[in-house]
Order: sequence, then structure tokens, then C-alpha cells
Amino acid sequence: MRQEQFEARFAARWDEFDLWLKHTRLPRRQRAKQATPFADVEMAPRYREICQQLALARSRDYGPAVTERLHRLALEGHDALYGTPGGGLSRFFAYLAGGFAQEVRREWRVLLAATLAFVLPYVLTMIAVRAQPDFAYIVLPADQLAQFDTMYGPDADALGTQRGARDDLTMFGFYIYNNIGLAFKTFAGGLLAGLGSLAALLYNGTFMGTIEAHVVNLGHAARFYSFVAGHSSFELTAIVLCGAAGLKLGLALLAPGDHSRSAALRQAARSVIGIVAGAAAMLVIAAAIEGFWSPRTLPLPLKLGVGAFNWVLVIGYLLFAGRRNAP
Amino acid sequence: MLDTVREVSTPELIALRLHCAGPVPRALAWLIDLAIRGGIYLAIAIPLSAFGKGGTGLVLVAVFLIEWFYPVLFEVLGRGATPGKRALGLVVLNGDGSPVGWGPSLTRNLLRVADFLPFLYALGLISMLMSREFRRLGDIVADTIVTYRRSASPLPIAPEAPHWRTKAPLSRTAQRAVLAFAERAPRLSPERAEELAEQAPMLTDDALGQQAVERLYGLAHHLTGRER
Amino acid sequence: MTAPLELGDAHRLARALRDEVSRVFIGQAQVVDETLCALFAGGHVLLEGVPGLGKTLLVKALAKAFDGSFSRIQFTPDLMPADVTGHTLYDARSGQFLTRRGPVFANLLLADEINRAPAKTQAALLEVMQEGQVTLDGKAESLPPPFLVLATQNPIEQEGTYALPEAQLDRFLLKVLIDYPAHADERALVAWATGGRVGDRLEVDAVRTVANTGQLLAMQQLAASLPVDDAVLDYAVRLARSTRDWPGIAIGSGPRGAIALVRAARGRALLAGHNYVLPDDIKAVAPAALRHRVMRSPEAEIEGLEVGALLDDLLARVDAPRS
Amino acid sequence: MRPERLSVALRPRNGWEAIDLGVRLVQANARSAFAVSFAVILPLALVVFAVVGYGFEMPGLAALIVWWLKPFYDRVILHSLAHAVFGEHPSLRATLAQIPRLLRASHLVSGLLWRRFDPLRSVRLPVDQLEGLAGAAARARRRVITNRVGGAGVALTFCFIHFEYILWFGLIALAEGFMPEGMSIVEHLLGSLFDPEALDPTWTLWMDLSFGLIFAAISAALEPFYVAGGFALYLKRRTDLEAWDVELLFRRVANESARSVAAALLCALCLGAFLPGAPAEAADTAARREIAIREAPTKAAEVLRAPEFGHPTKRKTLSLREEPAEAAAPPAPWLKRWLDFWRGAGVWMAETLRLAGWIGIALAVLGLLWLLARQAGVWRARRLPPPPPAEIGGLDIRPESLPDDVASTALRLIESGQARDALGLLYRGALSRLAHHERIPFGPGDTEGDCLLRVTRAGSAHRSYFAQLTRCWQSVAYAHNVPSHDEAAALCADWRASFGALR
Repeated sequence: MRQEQFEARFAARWDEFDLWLKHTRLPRRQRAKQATPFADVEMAPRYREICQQLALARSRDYGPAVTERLHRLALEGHDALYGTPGGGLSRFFAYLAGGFAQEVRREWRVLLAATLAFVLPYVLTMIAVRAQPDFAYIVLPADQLAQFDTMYGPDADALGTQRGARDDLTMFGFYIYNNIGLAFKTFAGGLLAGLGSLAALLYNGTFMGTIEAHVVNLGHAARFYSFVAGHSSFELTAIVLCGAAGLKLGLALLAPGDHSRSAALRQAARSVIGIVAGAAAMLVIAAAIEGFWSPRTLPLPLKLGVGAFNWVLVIGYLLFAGRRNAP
Repeated sequence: MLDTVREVSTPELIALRLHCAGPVPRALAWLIDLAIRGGIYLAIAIPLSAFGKGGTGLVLVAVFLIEWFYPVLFEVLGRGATPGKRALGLVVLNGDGSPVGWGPSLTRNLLRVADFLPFLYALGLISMLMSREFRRLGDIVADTIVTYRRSASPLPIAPEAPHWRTKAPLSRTAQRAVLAFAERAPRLSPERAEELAEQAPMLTDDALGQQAVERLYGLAHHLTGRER
Repeated sequence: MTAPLELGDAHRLARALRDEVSRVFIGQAQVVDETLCALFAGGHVLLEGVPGLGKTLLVKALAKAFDGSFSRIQFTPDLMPADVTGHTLYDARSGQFLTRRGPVFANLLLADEINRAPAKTQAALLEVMQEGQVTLDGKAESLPPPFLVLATQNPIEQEGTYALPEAQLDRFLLKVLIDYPAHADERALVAWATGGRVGDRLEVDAVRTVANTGQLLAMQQLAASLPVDDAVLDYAVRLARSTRDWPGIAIGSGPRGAIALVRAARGRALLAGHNYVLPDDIKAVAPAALRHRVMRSPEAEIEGLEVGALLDDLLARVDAPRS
Repeated sequence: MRPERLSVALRPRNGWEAIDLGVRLVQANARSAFAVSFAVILPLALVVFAVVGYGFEMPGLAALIVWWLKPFYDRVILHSLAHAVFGEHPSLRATLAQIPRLLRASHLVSGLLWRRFDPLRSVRLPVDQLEGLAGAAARARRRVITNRVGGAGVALTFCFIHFEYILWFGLIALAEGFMPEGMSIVEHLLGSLFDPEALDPTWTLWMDLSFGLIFAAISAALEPFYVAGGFALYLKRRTDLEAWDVELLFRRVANESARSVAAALLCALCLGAFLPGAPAEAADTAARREIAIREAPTKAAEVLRAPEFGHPTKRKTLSLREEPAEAAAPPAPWLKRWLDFWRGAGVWMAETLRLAGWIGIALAVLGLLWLLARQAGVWRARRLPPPPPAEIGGLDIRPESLPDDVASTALRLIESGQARDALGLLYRGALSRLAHHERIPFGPGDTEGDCLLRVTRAGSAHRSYFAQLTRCWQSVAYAHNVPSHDEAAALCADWRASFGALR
């Protein structure tokens, strides 16, 4: 076929494809108003047709006018076909409804390791500080401990805050900014052969164990637990999840198996990035609880009950969500 | 042949040539983004601080979101580029040349933390200088690549020239050569253009000097279909 | 037709038969025992082993030991059914149809290399084995009891042979394997075979006749009447059944397997001098009675597991009875 | 310059891409580029820091001198890179030998004085060094070259200045992280800014010296990239101005048409020779197919290397490097002595290694023996205590399933006419005792005969009694022959004699 015939025969279809591409690029509202040259489902076969014609045009040494145009159409079609599907947020919520828990269960090994890395120092320092109150001053500087003393002491206006500094919205913002950032850093630390994540988990475990035992030593147990009960489930679990995701990265770096290190890293990242995103969502919930519910001075049994309920919720979710449509 | 191109082919076997972008333009893009982010912080903080304490909370949330998700949002929703990258003509793509999605974008941007170490992206810089495709650690893990935006360049318009065709059909190399010449020659010195054109006697029927140049232009016009 | 025999005499006779046959068939006690078991039980034997191990000798010696008639058919691809069973032919001189009896009319029939004959000929022989009679020209003729077929097949040369179908294999009571004798036995065999004889023809002169066919029939009857306890019967059935779902066995034994076990065990009890059948008798004859009734699974074949090994394993693991 | 000898791909690039190409250039020639830059910068820096920094106690001045001399380093590095671009790889020594010429012929003086702060230093450097112009011509040429890449060139300089500081502070931050408690580099830095009097002067001096040296090392690591970036911009400009890529394309077209003319000639010749022509063509296709078939494996391997066939798995193994056997020129006597010394040291090391190897082998053998011994222990253990089965066949032979006094119970059963049960009990009891006390390994498939065989084989003292018992039991069990009272009673008595003592 000569080039002129080729162009004459297919140019109309190329125009349609071009029009369709332009249409997809319109903002959603305008898109609804304008008609498409063909239905979206027809896009893939049309795209393949373009690719085939491009190959044909190249093999027949047709002039660059044709090949360049086909090439451009093919490239833009490629982007449209393989680009990000829409509905990012709704897909994320669908993921939270089940896929998240499934992935967490699939990664139970690193999760177990991360849990141990967090819980062991937590329990050990708690026992140590309870048995030997002065031990707290070895672990943490005195002024930091004093700060917690005032936060949970009877003088504080609201629970978990230093005097006069309380504002729910501010604290919510602070928790979001600080805690999720720390969680992300815990994950990214996995890239340092897993050491960053491990260190973060160990440090957090030690820190929290010390604080808890220290505050209890001072006799503020009721106020302390009243504060932490509500959000601890979401927060601690999310930290451990991020740590586990980081450990997975570190593991891929240390023991890549049959893959090259970079390929192993890529696979590991792909399998845990959803977990990190899910953990971030958990931390948003935790921040909301910590900002608006935890500081309320309500009867202790009620607050402990809500805390227990949250724990059941989190663990139950991670254990059972998404089981039905699991593969 | 040394080049900064990564060649991938799509499932339909179209060869894509991705032109990888190195540390210098990326650092500049980052600087621009930094300035923009700073501007946004100011723009948010000044009115919100009027709300008093609650405002601080909102500012913190905004800072968090911008800090972590500014690149992600722009990369996924803004066709692969933050404003800074756009200014430098850069775009983030998956390793296979497809537009970057939520997962890879989130991965590469969360791992900025690792690239940042120990001071202001020192690790990322070293990684970029050492990697063939100038990837920082986040790019390696997320299998993404920063490339120059593909220009769907309109073909150059060479100066008007009389119609000229060769007898034999042109091979693809010859077509490319003629078009490249037509694109470049106007910007060369006339002597150099003539010297070049004389190196293609098989395309100009052994014409010399200005005539050779004209003939090549004519050929280019024929090839691009502009003569019609 | 025969005089009843006392058990003690029967035992003595059985042992004497064994001793006589073993005298020339050196170093193959197991083969002799199993063949005698089948003889007492009135079942047929499939012998398998490389040539040159004296299968013919075994049959000849056995025939001489109980004064039976013996015949041998070499199965070849052109052997016709009539060559086995006999045929009728018209005698022009006398104007009568004469019946010519085939070689099956003997007490002991050695069917050499049975797998070389076409299926039709095999079928003719197997029908004779099953029915104990020959139909010649529409007239059934009983074979003189005792009648025992010893068919041999050669495991090496499978080329150009007609493997016996599974259903036919089932007709044999036992499948006896003849292997090379142990070194010492082989030396004795060579010494005996070359001792002052011309050529390498094996003679059975050394075998004395210790019984007659009548006594043999009486022994067969006696064996058939040996008491079998329910537990022993149950053991035989369990063994046969367990072949059907044993790992490594694709096709297990049918009900004939259990029947063969009990029949052969009775023969062995007689040979061993028991007055009743013991589980040991069942176990002893089980390999011979079952090995041609089961088929290895492809996996076992690939792994190189022999049927014998599979059966040994099975015997070691199926619970023995102990009432 | 001859574009066909370039080892970089020629195509129109923008300024940024040209800078990236510079990075690739250094990556591809990392060994020579870094060898040159470190060989030039570090010794010089050491001398300057020793003399000016330590000797005159002016570390700041020393750092300034080292920094100021950058144009000089750049020239040496560019010499190496420029050769690399044309596919030549002069040795380090050859490069260093060129230094005197470079000092003379590359406008070094102006480069070190008034053009030291030129932000387009690296782009203009190739003009100075490679084109050999002077005076007004050089100035004009420099203007032409930097014409359209000024922005990129300035950005290059800007970025690399900052990259140097980022890496420098990065290293300091890293070191700070590993500092023992009570020592802080950052505090020192801040202190030297605000309150230099408060610091220990010796400590400060050493600190500043080491900072300076670290900075020199980082410069040595980054300078090749900077020079290469400028050089790549220069190449881009030359390509733009002279259309080298078009020239190359025209040459390829010329080659192609020459080839096709040759093919046409060949065809014509063939046609002349074989008038029908077809066989010639067939022969031609056949030959081409031959070639294609021969090339197929390599072609296939090439195709499979393409990225669309998935990520290749990489395996890396360590192996001894084989030095190419070179007929080296006879070394100078001092070098020979030097080499001999090391060779002697090498022999010593080899001997030590060999000894270590033998010790390692001996240890391995010992370990193996130990494992074997342990394994033998396992075997023995396996042979000695066979797990006593709970039952054989249908018979429960656990000792606790038997009455305390088996013989008396059996006797009582006989008295009451239950001889079968009595013998069963006796037999079961005997099996149990033999299994538990003599460790005879009965199996589930063992018949009475097998059990008897096992007992006989084990050489048990009770084998004759057990044989008697077995016979009697078999006759009861399978022939339903009831033994006489006396016989049964005797068996009971013998049972007591044989097994009664065992429990």
C-alpha cells in the first residue's frame, strides 16, 4: 500500500483516537457534556490497532509525517491505557475495607519480628522501672520525665497535656504532624538495612515502657491509663506495622534471595507500601481519638472500656477483615 | 555509545526512549518546589494564625500534608510532575515508561527520608551520581525514573525551497538525515550548511553549494508532506 | 479312586518328594517348595527366570518323583491351538475320524516360553488349565488328574512376545521366580551336571520315584481338607484387600488372590507338616501368590520399586492375626 | 575533531541533558577520572595543609589555597576525560606527564586569577584547553560556545558548589553521630564562629586540618562530574553549531547506498552469469538464511537481554582475578628490589595461608569425625531401645494390660476349662515380656512363626519354651485342639519359671 492510500484509509480513525485522548484530558464536568468519538471500552483495541499501524508504517519506511503522528498517538494511548486508574481515594477506602488486613496477615513474619522488637523492650523497661524507679533516670533525661509528671499529675487541666497548653485542635494537628511523620520515618529507616526501623521500634518500646512505669510509680496510674487507653490500640499497632514494613525492606536488602538487590527491594516495597498507607490511616484515627477523646475527664471504667473495645476492634479487624474474599 | 537514554518497550512493542534526568536539573526542581512549599506555608499560616490556638492545629495538619504528600499528589494527579519538575521539563515515570501511580509515588516520596540522610539528600545525591539512570534510593525501590518530558515536537519548518525528489525511494536513515538537516541547517552558518549538504551527493544528485542545501530542503518538504 | 492317606504319611511323602527333586534341582529350595505347594494345592505355576536355570529339569524331576507323565511344549509364534490340545483327522484308510491328543494330556505340562505364542494359542492352553478338560471336535475329554501346568516366561526377551493378559495371569496359582543359585550351589550344580556325562543334557536318573499319582491325588485331597481358622482366612482376605489401596500399587489383587492364598497355604501346610493352616503359611506363599496379581503404579516404576519389595513391605505392615 | 570517533551518542540535547551526559561520562570512565582527580588533588592538598596549615598554623589559608587551585585540577581531569570521549584511555602516568604542557598551553594564569570566579568556568575550559586559540579569537570563540548554554552552565556551577557543601556537612553529620558523648563537631564549628577564644587551640587546629582534608577529598570526588558537565555542554554546543549528528547520518546514508550499489552490481553479475537468474537469487537467499541461522543464537540472546523480557537475575561470584600475562619491560633495579621484597612477603603470606588452610581442613575433618561419632551413637541408640509397641497384631502386649500374675491367672482359666484363653494369655504375656525386657523388635505384620524366628535369632534364653508355647498356642488357635490339662498346667508352670520373675 502506498503511503497516500494508507493515510487516506486510516486518517479518520486516527482523528477519532486523537479526539478521544483530548476528551479524557478534559476536567470531569466538561467531559460529561461532550460526546466521545467512541466508547471507552473500545480504547484498548483501537490503541493496539494504532500500534500495529505504527509498526507497519515504520517497516515500510513511510515518511516521518505519518510515523511521527502515529508514534505520538501510540505514546499518548500508552499513557492513557497504563496510567493511574481514577478514584484514588475510593480505591484506598476499598483497600482499607479488607485488602489492608489481608496484606498485614500475609506479612505476618516481619510483623511478628517488629512486634517483638517493640514489645520486648517495652515490657523489660517497664518491669525494670517498676522494680527500680531510679532506672527511669538512666533511660531518659530528668527534665523529660518531669514533663510527663506534670502531664499526668493532678495539676494538669486536661489529661496528657502540660498546664495551659491544651487545645484539642492544636493537639490533633500536632499528633498528625508528629506521629505520622515518625511512622513514615520508621518505614523509610528500613532502607538502612532495616536498622533504622529496628532502632525506631526498640527506642519507642523503651521510651513508652519507661514513661508508663515512671508515671505509675508516681501514682498517676488512673489518669495515665484514662488518657492512653483510647488511642493506644491504633497508635501502637500502626507504629509496629510501619516498623514491620521497614524491616521487610531491610530484609530484601540483606537477603535478596534469587533476585538482584534492587529487584528484591522493588518487590518488597510493592508488597508493603499499602501497609504503610493503611498504618497512616490508622494514625489519623489515633490522632483524632488522642486529640478529642483521650483528654476528656470521664469515669475511668468508661475510658478503659472504650480502650478495650478499640483493641478488640483493631485486632479483630487485622485478623478477620477481608477473609471472605481472600483468594 | 554513551547516552542518558533508557530504552524500554511497551507490551505492544513500541520502543520508548526515556531521557533520564540527572542530579543538576532535579536539584533545581527541588529548589523551586521548596520555594513553592514555603510560599504555601506562609499563605496558610498567616490567615490561620488569626484563629488562635485551633489555627495552629490546622497549620500543623497542613504542614504534615504538604511535607509528605505534596510530591505524591502532583506526581499522580498532575501528570507526573510537581511544579518544580514541570518548570524544568521533568516528569516522573515508572521504570517501564508508564505514568506513575499511587503506590510507586508514595514509595519514592516516603523514602525521601532515607535519601535525605545524613544531610540534605547527601545519600540521594551519591546514589544519583552512581546510578546509570540517575536514580535516588527512593527511585530504585519504587522502580521509578525521572525523565525529560517527551516533546511531541512539531516538525521543523525549513525555509521554502523548490520541489525536489530522488528517483529511488529513501531509506529510513536517509529520511532521518534529510529531516535532521532541514531542522538544523537554518541555524548553522551557511558555509557549514553547504559543506554538510555536499556530503550527501546521493540525495542531491551531486549538486554543490547552495543548490545542494536547497535540494535537501525540497526533499524534506516532500517528506513532511508540506509541499501539498 | 484313591486310598485315603494318613496325615503323617502325607507329610512324609511330601518331604520325600521335596528331597528327590532337590537332589537334582540344586540350590533352589524356594522354587521347589513353591512348586510343590502349587502341586499339592492343584494349581498352576508361572515360572519366570532367565534361560539355563533348569526349568525343564525341575519339571522332569518332579514328574519322575511321583511317577507322572510329562510333556513339554515350546511355544513359538507359529504354534496353533490344535498343536496344544490335539485335533481330529480323517483317516482315509479306515474311513474314520481319528482323534490325536495333544501334549496337554499329561500330568505335568511344561509350557516353555508361553509368551512367545499368539494370544489365541495361549487362550487354548489357559482354557485347558481352567477347565481341566479339552474339547476335541465337540467332545469334551477330561485330562488325567493330577494335572499341573508349569508355564515359563522369560523376563529379558520381551521383544516379539505376547505378554499374558492380566486376566490370564490370574489363572496361575503362583508365580515363581527362579534366580541364579548362590555361588556354592551353582558350583555343586556344575559339578553334578558335568560329572561323567556326555554333553550337557541333564538327566534325572538320580531322582527316585517315591510316590505314585494315586498318592499324589490323595495328598491333594488331604491338603484341600486341612482346617483353616477364621482368623487365618481373615488374614488372607485382608492381605489381598490391602493390595488394592497400597501406595505404589496401581491395580490390586482381585478375590481370586485371597482364594489362591488359602489354597497355596494349604499346600504349604502339608509340605511343612502342619495339621492345620497357620498364618505363617499364608505369609510364606503370599509373595508368590500375589506378585502376578498386582501392578506397580507408574510412580513406583519410576522410583524403581520392585513388586517384590512392595509386597514385602505390605506383609511386614499388615497385622498378623492372633486370635 | 572527528565526530565518528566519539564514544558518546550524538543527538540534539538541551543543556540539562548535556550535563547529565557529563555524569554518564564520568560513570563510564570512573576509574581513570577519579584516579586522575585524586592523584592531582590529594597529594597537593596534603603538602599544602602540612606546610601552610600545620607549619604556619593557618588551616584556613591552606583550605583556601587548595580550593583556589581548582582550575588547575580541572585541566588535568579534562585532559583525561577528553581522551576518554574519543575512546582513548591514557594511563595515569601519561596524564600526569602532560601537566607541564597543560600549565603552559591552557590559559592557566588567567584561569587562576581574574577568571577564577567565572561561573561558566567549566564550559569555557575546553575552549581554552582543546582549541588552542589566543587573544581576541579565543574570546570570540568562548562567547560563541557559551551562547545558549549559559543558564545550564551557571546552574551546573551553582549546583556543584552546593553538592560539595552537602556532602561535606553530610560527612560531618555522620561523624557527629558516631562521636562519643561529650565531643561534638557541630559545637566546635559553632564555637569557632562565635567564640574562638573558648576553644583549645591545638584541638581546633587539628579539627580544621581534618575538615580541610575532607573537603579536598570531596572536591576530588565531585570535580570530575563538574568538569565533565562543562565539557558535555561544550560538546553539545559544537554539535549544535556544526551539526555533527547530521554529518554522521549522511555518512551512514552514503555507506548504505554504497552497499546497495555493490549488491546491485553483484546481482547484475550473477544475472550475466546465470541467465535465468532465479538460482542465483535462490542461492543468495539460501546463503542469507545460512547466515541468519548461524547468527540466530547470538541474536536471540541479544533479544532476550532486552528489558521487556523481565528483570535479568544477576549472580555474582567471587573468583581470583587473572592478571593478563604481560611481557613487562625489565624494571629499574630499585623497583626490582622493591618488588622482590613484596614477592618475599607474598611467599610468607602464602605459606601462612597454606598453614591456615591445613588447620582449617584438619578442623573440618575433626568436625566430620565428631558428627560421625554422634551419628553412630544415634544408630546404637536406635538399635538398643526399640520402641516397645503397644500391640502386635491384635494382641495388647502392654505390661499394664496383663494381670499381675499371668501364670496363676492362666492356671485358673485352665481349671475353669478356658484353655484357649489361658494359652492366649500365656502367649501374650510371653510376647510382652520378650518385647519389653529383651527388646525383641516385633512388628505388626509378624506371624507367630516370625515372632518365634525373631526370638530364636535374638538368642533368647527362653527360646525353647517360647517355641513350645507357640506350637501349643497355634494348635489351640488355628486347629482348635484343646491341650490336655497337664500339658497346659505344665506350660503355666514353665511360664512362671521363665517369665515370672520379670515384671
